[in-house]
Amino acid sequence: MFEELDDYRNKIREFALKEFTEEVAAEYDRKESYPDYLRKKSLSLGIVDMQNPAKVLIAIEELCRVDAGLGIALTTPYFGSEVIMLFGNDKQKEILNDVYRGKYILGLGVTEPSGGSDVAALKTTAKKQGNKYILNGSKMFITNGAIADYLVILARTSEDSNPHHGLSTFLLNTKSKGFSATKLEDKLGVRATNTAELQFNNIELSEDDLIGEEGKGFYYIMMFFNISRIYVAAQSIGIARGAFDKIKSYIKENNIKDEDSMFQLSDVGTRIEASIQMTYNAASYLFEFKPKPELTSMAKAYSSETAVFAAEEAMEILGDRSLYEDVQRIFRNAKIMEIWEGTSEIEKLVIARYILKGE
Amino acid sequence: MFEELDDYRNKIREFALKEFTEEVAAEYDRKESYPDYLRKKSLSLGIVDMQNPAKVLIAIEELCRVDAGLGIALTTPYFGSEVIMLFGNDKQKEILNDVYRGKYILGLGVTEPSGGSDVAALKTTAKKQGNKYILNGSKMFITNGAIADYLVILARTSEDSNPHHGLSTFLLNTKSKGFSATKLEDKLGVRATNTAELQFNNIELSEDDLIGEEGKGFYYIMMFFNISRIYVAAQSIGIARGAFDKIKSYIKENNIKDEDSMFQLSDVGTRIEASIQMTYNAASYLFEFKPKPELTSMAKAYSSETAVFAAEEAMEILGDRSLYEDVQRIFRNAKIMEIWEGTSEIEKLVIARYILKGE
Amino acid sequence: MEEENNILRETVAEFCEKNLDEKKIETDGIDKKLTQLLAEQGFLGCAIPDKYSGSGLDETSYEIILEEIAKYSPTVAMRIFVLNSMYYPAVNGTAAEETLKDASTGKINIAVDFINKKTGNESVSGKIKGTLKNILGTDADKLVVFNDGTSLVSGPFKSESRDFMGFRGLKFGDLFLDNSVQVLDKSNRLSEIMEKAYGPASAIALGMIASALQKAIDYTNVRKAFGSQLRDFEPVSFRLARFRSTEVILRNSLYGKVDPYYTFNFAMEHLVEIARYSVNTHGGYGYFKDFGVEKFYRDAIVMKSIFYGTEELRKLTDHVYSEKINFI
Amino acid sequence: MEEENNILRETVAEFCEKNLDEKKIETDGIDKKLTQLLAEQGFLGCAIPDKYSGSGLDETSYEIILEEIAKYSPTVAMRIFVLNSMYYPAVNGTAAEETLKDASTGKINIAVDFINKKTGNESVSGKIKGTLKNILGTDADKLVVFNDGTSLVSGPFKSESRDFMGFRGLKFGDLFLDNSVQVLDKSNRLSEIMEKAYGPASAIALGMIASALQKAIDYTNVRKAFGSQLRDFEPVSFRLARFRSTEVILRNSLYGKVDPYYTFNFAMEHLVEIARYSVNTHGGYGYFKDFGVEKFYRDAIVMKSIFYGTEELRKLTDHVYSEKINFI
Repeated sequence: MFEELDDYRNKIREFALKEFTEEVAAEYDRKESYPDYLRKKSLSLGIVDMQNPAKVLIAIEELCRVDAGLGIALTTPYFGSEVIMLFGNDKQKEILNDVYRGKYILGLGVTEPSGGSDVAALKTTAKKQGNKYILNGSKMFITNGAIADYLVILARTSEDSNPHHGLSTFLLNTKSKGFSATKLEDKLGVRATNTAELQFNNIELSEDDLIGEEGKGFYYIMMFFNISRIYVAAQSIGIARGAFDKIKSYIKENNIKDEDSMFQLSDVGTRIEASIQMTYNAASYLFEFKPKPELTSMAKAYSSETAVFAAEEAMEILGDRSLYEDVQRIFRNAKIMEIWEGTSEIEKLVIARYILKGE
Repeated sequence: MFEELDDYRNKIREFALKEFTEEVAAEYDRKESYPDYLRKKSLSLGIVDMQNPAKVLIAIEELCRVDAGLGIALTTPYFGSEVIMLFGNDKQKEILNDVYRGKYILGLGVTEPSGGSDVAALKTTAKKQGNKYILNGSKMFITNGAIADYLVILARTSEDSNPHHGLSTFLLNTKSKGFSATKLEDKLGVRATNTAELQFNNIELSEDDLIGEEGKGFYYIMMFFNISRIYVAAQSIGIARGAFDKIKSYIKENNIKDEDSMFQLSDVGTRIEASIQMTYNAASYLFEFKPKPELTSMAKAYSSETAVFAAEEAMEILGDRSLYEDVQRIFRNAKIMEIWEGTSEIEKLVIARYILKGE
Repeated sequence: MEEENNILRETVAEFCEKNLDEKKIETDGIDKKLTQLLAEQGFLGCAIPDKYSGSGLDETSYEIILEEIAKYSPTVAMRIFVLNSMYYPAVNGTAAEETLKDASTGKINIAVDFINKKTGNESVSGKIKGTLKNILGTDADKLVVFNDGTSLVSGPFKSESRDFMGFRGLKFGDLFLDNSVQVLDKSNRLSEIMEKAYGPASAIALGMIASALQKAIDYTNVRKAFGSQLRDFEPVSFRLARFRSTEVILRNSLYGKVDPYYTFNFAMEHLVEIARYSVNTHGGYGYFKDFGVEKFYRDAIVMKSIFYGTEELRKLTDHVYSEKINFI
Repeated sequence: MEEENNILRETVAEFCEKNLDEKKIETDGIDKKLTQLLAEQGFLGCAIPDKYSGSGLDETSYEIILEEIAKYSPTVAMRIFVLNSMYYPAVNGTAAEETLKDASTGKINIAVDFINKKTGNESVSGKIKGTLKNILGTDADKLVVFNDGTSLVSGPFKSESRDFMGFRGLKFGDLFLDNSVQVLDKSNRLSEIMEKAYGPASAIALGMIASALQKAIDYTNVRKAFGSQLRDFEPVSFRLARFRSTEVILRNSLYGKVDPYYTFNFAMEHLVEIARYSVNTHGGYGYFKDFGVEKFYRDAIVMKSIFYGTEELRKLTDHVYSEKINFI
């Protein structure tokens, strides 16, 4: 499934090396803004092909390998699209096509200020009034929040003793009255991506804005996370490989031969290899519609820790050289991998649950 | 390559569960002796099929999962056979066939008392005198050393400034005059296997006993290690899975639900999954005659550390329950994985060398 | 004070060097003669008051003795620990405290069932019946058990010894009870006794760490590989040097002013890793009993498994979260 | 003595609470007013003798100041460290020691190029020319550089500042030299100076560890997740409790009798892990500057990267292998 895509992989790598120069990467990192021209360019060159998940995985990996801030910025305007693809109505799918064509930017609003990983505890409501839903509440740490044209939003549509019930997904036009987004600044890393806090103040949604069935939102989102986690694993592998590239160059350029450095090189290389094998194995089940969520969670948890490990090793091995912008940027970008799309803590609970169920 | 062998895997598992009862495993562990009746039984039932390396891998894994002492005892009478298979003459291959049929037990003598992992430093000599070679020296930690009928021996046949040159492999009949073996006792684990120190005192070898070409022994052995390491990875996976089985049963039987235990369960499971993916990936290259030694070394180093990690976790999670023979035996068996067929330290240097070469 | 401690340390080390052959102890156990010797030197009941024929030493002296003895024989250190840190507080102040005299002088062997933590064998009308599995010290004359309360069972015991992975010199196995029992306390005091024993338990761990590590360092100084000394192979020597930091810091914590909760946690967190790596350092030799290294790895994992788990971590965590932190 | 130390600790903490706004310092740097304030309080030149307008405090007091300040502002602690532990020993006893007066009173800024370790810019006939990259403190008036020798370069400097990942309040960037230079010592003294600074460097690391960890513990006490407090989620609280052990043990080592080689190694080994996990504990909030957590992670990795590597590990290892071990 993946081996045949070597040419595609090379094409992505070339694009990233050409466009994600140190100057561009440093600039967007410094000014913490979204590189929209690169999004457009990537679309015109066919860099992102959302119809082919294997290609998406490879694109994410190779782009993030060169710069994760720009890499994620380019592959995230479609964030949440799987929810629409799987459960959306025709009108929503039309909007999705415009997203794919670059006309719109999409985003996904699940996390709330008080909620974090605890999705079922969310407080945003979409109360039905006649044939409308009235959306109220707030969302936190929403990628593309302040630049998206549309957002897939999870909100509570009815009270239920089971907190997993009564949640629904909507496709929200950010031009709607009552919507406001505040860009969150001073992130540690991935600063070319946009992150925002959202406020919903009596936003009117029509029944057509509901994605799929009412009350099934929690399950749609969990299903989505099973997909998106594999993409975070790919981001992580990209970052780890980027750090590894720096370590290898440094060792070669300085003709380093001491055995302790060789051990560090070997440890990073081995962890990356393990991340790759786990991720591509989990992805092959997922993309053949036979998902094994525990394998996806393992791949995400392990790869994200590998990204952080590799980035820290690069900092330490390069010592004072690590203070240059490129390496320290890798370090700052890596950390979010362990946090978003389910912290490592959440992944581990998911994994344990499946392990015990699987017997 | 491996998925189609599920039936075979089940057959091995059944055999191991039936034959490697707690009583048998504990008995051979306690008396530190070789279970020859099980070797014969395993051959008669077709448990070990040396013609099919994928099957060997699976057999090792499933046998060691139930008990590594017995599992290794049953899969190691063929140790060194690949050297003969690849480089041996007809007479030697005939002997090998008898090994496969269970008539003889084979072993491999490389390590020396002063040498450890430093193969090229070996001191055993096979000096040519006329059309004979006179073997002198000693070997250490030789598996099957005191029970083998034949041993593949690495010895120095000529001095060379490059220590990798001038080494040759021989097939030694242990009934030869001048051969003596002393069983080494009080091993920490894998006590159903036989380990010995060998002495060679002016043993006469004929030219027919030379395996392959004179002077190429080092390379034959390195090639062999590239194969045998994958089997150690499989032993390690077996041990880790055996430990994992104990952890899972304990958690279920005692209805343990605390999150810290779930984390430990998840960590062990994830490392095992990584070991499996790396090992089977490396094996698929190896068994298709496109070996990638760095992947094999990664698989060996990572899986062996996983075996030790899983065994220690089982001890700690089970707490006082871990004092029962079965779990503590797993713990004692695990450690050798990091030591034999190249310590983790050696593997890491091999990995680093290939990483730097591969660019 | 410090000088006194150094003299004690040297005295104990000399004694150990002369009298403790751990390989023999692992095979034959702690025999009558050795027990007698330990009692004569005042090591056996070192932290038990004079009036019970102990040496009445302070905590620091007691821990020095445990540390030094554990370097040579974790088994012997564990026997002393069980008597002084578990048996003594269990019987002290009860009618059974008179047994301490015989225990301190080595006339009787004692055991404490701290492994099972809570036995299901309830004592009924002065008798206790049933099987007690996994007893460390099946050769005991008196045994403290914890059930709803804390009780003393009097031998002789019918027992079946089994091989034990760690502390092999202590007889390990199952007891078949049909013995008289005496309630020492209505509450199960194990947890409280264990908490007070954090320092001494850490001292044993420290001795094991010091000894395993020293063996590894010594080995790297004599062993050659790939044409140079093993110590010149930096991934190994760096790691051993870092372990030495750990050892020195642990020792300073133990004998310094650090809360034993922290010292104990620190000791347990590092014990197994250092013992394991000492085996690694020795290559194939590390796997054989003769080299005296693998035993530390066995003892280490047993010690961690029975002394340290979720329960102890909960105690530590409660301790941390309830502490007043002098920090704004 | 201990009481005095506690009073000093409280005094510094009060000062920090009132005067150190690390978020502002990260953006604006350490301004003249703050420098003045630090000098007035005697913190700036705290370990420099009175005769050079320093406070002449002992090592312990100096380390307490660094630890407490680092809890609030690693940047400020680093500035004090560079002056007292690097600049002072470099110029002490040389003709340049008079510059200490202005440095201790905050009249001039100083910097020490300890990052490059050895500059290729050799001084020729009283002048030094060329570019010095990666200088922490481009706003310095005087700069110590290490090449074949140890030299003092006098400003003003032409410089270009760049963003820096850690210790952001210190101006970081490149200097373009065409300045007068004065040889302080014919040998490169960096390594020797660094070794003597292990204690103070550990004090900064300790302060960072304490502060990052406290933030994480505090957060787990207020944050709810899945219907209960985050602290009830044991994998998190257990880990934080273990980190507290590390912190307490490190503090005891630093102010106790532990060889600074070991303390420094221990501090460097744990600094990044604890800072990293503090970020993790805060979830998404940990990733944003506002919460004041991610900065410890940045500073931690910078500190480890520039202070600790193969060279320091070699020193530690030589130290361990050359030590006489009191163990038979």
